[in-house]
Amino acid sequence: MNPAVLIASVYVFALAAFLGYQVISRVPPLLHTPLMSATNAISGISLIGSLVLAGGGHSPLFAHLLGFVAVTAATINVVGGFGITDRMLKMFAKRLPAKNAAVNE
Amino acid sequence: MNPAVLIASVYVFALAAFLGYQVISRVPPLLHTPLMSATNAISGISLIGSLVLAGGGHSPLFAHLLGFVAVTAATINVVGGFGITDRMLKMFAKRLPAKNAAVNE
Amino acid sequence: MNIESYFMEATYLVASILFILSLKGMSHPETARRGMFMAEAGMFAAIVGTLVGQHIVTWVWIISGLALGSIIGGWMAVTVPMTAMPQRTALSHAFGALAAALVGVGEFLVHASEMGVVTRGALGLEVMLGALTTTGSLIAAGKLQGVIGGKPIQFRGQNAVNLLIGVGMLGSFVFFWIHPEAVAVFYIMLGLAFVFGVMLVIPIGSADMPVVMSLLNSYAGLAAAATGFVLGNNVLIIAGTLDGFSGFILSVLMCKAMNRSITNVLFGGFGAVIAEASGDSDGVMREISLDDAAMQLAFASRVVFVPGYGLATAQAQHAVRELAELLEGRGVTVKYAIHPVAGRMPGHMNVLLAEANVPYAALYEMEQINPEFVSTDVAVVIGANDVVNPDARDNPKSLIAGMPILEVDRARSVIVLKRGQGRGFSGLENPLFFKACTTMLYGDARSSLSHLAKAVQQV
Amino acid sequence: MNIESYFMEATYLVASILFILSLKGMSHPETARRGMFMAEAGMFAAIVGTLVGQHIVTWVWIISGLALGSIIGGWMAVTVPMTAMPQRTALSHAFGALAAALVGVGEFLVHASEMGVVTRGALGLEVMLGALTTTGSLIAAGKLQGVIGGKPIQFRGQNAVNLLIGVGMLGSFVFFWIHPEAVAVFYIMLGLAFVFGVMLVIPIGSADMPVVMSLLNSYAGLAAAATGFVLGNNVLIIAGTLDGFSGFILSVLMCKAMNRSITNVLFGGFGAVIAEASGDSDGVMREISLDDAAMQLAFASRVVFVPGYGLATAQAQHAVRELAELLEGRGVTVKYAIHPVAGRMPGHMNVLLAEANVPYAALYEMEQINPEFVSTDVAVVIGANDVVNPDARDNPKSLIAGMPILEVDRARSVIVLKRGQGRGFSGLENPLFFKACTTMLYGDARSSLSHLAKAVQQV
Ligand SMILES: NC(=O)c1ccc[n+]([C@@H]2O[C@H](COP(=O)([O-])OP(=O)(O)OC[C@H]3O[C@@H](n4cnc5c(N)ncnc54)[C@H](OP(=O)(O)O)[C@@H]3O)[C@@H](O)[C@H]2O)c1
Ligand SMILES: NC(=O)c1ccc[n+]([C@@H]2O[C@H](COP(=O)([O-])OP(=O)(O)OC[C@H]3O[C@@H](n4cnc5c(N)ncnc54)[C@H](OP(=O)(O)O)[C@@H]3O)[C@@H](O)[C@H]2O)c1
Repeated sequence: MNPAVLIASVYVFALAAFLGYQVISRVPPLLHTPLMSATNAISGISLIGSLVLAGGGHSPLFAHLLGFVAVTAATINVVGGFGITDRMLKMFAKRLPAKNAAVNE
Repeated sequence: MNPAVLIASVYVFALAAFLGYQVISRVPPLLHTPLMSATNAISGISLIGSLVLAGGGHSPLFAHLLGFVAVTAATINVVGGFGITDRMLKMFAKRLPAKNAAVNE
Repeated sequence: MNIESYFMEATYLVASILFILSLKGMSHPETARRGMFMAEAGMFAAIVGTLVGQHIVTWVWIISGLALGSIIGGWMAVTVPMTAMPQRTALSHAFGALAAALVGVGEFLVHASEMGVVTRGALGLEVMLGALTTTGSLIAAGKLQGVIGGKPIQFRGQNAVNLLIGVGMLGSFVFFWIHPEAVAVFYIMLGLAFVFGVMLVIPIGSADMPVVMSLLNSYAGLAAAATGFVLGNNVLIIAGTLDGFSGFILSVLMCKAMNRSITNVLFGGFGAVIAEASGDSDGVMREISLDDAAMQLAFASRVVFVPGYGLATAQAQHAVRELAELLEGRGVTVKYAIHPVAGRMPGHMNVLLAEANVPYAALYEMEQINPEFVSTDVAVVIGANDVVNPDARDNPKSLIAGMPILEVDRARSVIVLKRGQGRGFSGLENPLFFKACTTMLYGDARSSLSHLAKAVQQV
Repeated sequence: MNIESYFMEATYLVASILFILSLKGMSHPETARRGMFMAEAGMFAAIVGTLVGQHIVTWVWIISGLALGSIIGGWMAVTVPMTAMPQRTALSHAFGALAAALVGVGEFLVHASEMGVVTRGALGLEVMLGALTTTGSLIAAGKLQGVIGGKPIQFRGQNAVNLLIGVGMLGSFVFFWIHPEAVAVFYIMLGLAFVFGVMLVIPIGSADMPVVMSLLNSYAGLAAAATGFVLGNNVLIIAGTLDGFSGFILSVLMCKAMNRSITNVLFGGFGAVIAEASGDSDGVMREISLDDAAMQLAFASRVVFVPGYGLATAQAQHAVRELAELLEGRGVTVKYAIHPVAGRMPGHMNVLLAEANVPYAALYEMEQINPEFVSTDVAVVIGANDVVNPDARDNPKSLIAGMPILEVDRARSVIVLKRGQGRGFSGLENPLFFKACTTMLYGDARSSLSHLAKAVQQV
């Protein structure tokens, strides 16, 4: 990897870490369970790496097969994770009319 | 500029913008004046560009001169800005024994 | 770079921003769902961008993988009962981590020879973290589901064995880093990482699984971030880092609420030690009849429900809401006291009670409700144990000394709903059950609650 | 890359992190100063890193520039009286922006031929923003200092002229972007940007300068960020972006507190319009003698001081603290009511009162103190005007209608300290002064306050 790109990646990592800390420390305990499954779903982003492995050129068949398994696994992670999160949040959403009360949580 | 580096720079910019928003929106009004002069001092970071211009190789004399003016101006910004901020904050610091009261501001 | 690549890069940037916004949305229940849609949109954008911008030659594997994964994932999401959330999340973890590990192996197969030092290091990390998270999460899911015994599994010399495996794994990592041509060493590392994941989680009691899961979540995120370094892909770095941090912060929060250190959770074999340490208590546990309990509730003016893990296992969330509504109909003020680590996941009680349509306004956090117990007529403890253990406050020698608790023992009268003499997560005896103000109503929480409701109706 | 470059890059990363941490420190007065040290350390690290890692051939210009700049900057910081903070900050701005513009010109001189499209675009932005911020900040400083007339300077066709200059500037920017060999156009752009900065700020009244300054701060930050893109330097991008955002957020906050839009501030020529719009008021302003005022204060049980811009111009912060201490010695409860835009900078009153050692605990924000005015015996308005104008609340046709105010007119009695019939920043008449509960104590705020203190001692 080009050193300039590497350095930039380090910056991206550092900034994302700060931002993650800032954003996540503001999530109320009420939403910790959904948060856990939501970030789990987001970490399924390695799906995009799997896609390239499964369908990219110049790779041996074995790599395609690995890619297929990876795509399947990552998709389970993404679809399952978002689905579970959504089901949980739907429950919270039902209770939303009690607007201001929510701030107490 | 190498496209990968450019893209990474855009990410750095976007993340810094988010982070800036998060961090700065938490500064209490009490500290807005020092914040203004502190960020002003930090923006004097263009000093590091000036240094290269003033002392770098392969440049015409005119560029060196420009660099000299730029270094002077940026240093005024940095030293003046931090100095002013520090004087302001020193005043606040004097009052620190009244710890918890500060949270009310 | 051609136009397709620019499009792809643009979708990645958009996805990164959407992921950040979605986590910001999580700071409030009202915006949480919109936040999730953003994250989903971001994921979708990134997938489309990848398919457009990358040089894809065969579609068959991609399409079948996406289809199969969607079916399994969708099925997992739709069928999961609320009480099985923790293990499903753990399972979902395992799959995500597996994908990260496999992508690493694939990269290794295709590009090993051209890799620079940094990339190779990141690749090693990715594969290692991915593999150990996969097996670790599987074990965690198994323990939570009860497929694998929940007790910490420990044996003599365990720490030595673990150390050996860990050192072996790291050693092969370093060796591979220096000698990229040593293909076998790479696979040895992979294998050891799989084994290491198992060994890490096996000795931890099922009650500590939430912390472990959070940590594994964090590892999965870091594996994704490492993948980002390998592929030079910023959206992977950002999403992975966000995930890594969220997992880490949550585990720290949980440990704080339990007043324990992370090292203690990971290496303490907590449950095991305590099983021996539980002392005997003087005094007797007094049982209360259903009718007496119903009478007390019906004529109280302030009642506080204190749900715990037992509420989750008994799936009693609807039953408690029905009882509460009956009481409210009689003019009783009903509140719910939510301890931050009640149950087995952070926010566990909130999710369950939300499912049962309990209004937010009735839920009170520990700091809010504790001062109110003195003026409470009846505190009803529903399958909670450790979170109401007064020893944590009164007995500095207790293993959970210092853990903040719900001070139900300040209430005029306490009714405890549990099945028998079972201990809680910590395995400690709870002196609350022997206090003069406390009476026990034995039985499964759900049936006890619905019987109570019937009895209240007849008062 | 050699070892020096790695060292440099490491210092840049450290500096970026320190800058972020320093702004985080600003979220609390207790950590603010430590935050500043971090920022200073970051700046120092970045400078050292640059000198080590870049290929420096001549040191004479660098050393003389650093020395000269430190002397001037240090002198500026040490000699500035607290009341002149705003103009000094503006001046400091001007220098920073000038540096950014010059670096851009230098880059252009040295590397113009090798630049890619994106870099050239960033370079143009940098030079343009830098140049217009330089002259704009100078004008702002001049207006705040009173060197240049504070009144908005407006003439017929001004907007057309400004538009012309702006379009000319942007036009040459685009031309240069497409035709990098057009050196002359680059310099035309530079010149027009300098002129545009002047034209932008000249028509704005000095009272609106804080908003303008914040915006210029934001521009200076963006110029630095653009420099970062030109040089491929992440610390510049990060520091510049943070600065850009802070300026932007502060100007939005100020506009909100004044209930005006940013466009209105920038193009409204607010002060000018209003000078005509001020209506006459019925009723009379009743003067109060020093002794009567002192008597009222001495025998009150609750007094609230309401400082405004007049406190700053009169430098009366110490006098008010002394009076307050005297009253407290007599058992009077004294509070200070701080309006978010009292004075001429956000947080202006806080800085002044902190300088005079007024304890934090005695300062109350608008939302906190407004409900307390009904139970206040005497509200003492010290050189404040607009922030206590009840028209903003009562008269929907008022130019400042909707601006949140300190509701002093709810107090039992109001004493207003000002020099005469002078209007406030908005140029509007203030009906408060004509109310039955209000009495006026004319004179410079500082001398009025110290006379009051003497009189109170003699009660
Ligand atoms: N929430 C988190 O994030 C988290 C994370 C890690 C650890 N923990 C730990 O988990 C514990 C949570 O405390 P807790 O008070 O909620 O639970 P607990 O201490 O584990 O106690 C649960 C109680 O519920 C009873 N129970 C089980 N099934 C039941 C049923 N079907 N009906 C009625 N009662 C039933 C059990 O007694 P019987 O067997 O007699 O019925 C048991 O005493 C804490 O120690 C905490 O540190 C929580
Ligand atoms: N703080 C910010 O960030 C900010 C930013 C932009 C705009 N503004 C605007 O500035 C205004 C601030 O309101 P404000 O109530 O603080 O001030 P103001 O409305 O400007 O009124 C100041 C008053 O102080 C009196 N005064 C001046 N010098 C004095 C002296 N030496 N001794 C005694 N009195 C003196 C003046 O009357 P005499 O001439 O009769 O003495 C004048 O009526 C608001 O309209 C706000 O929107 C504030």
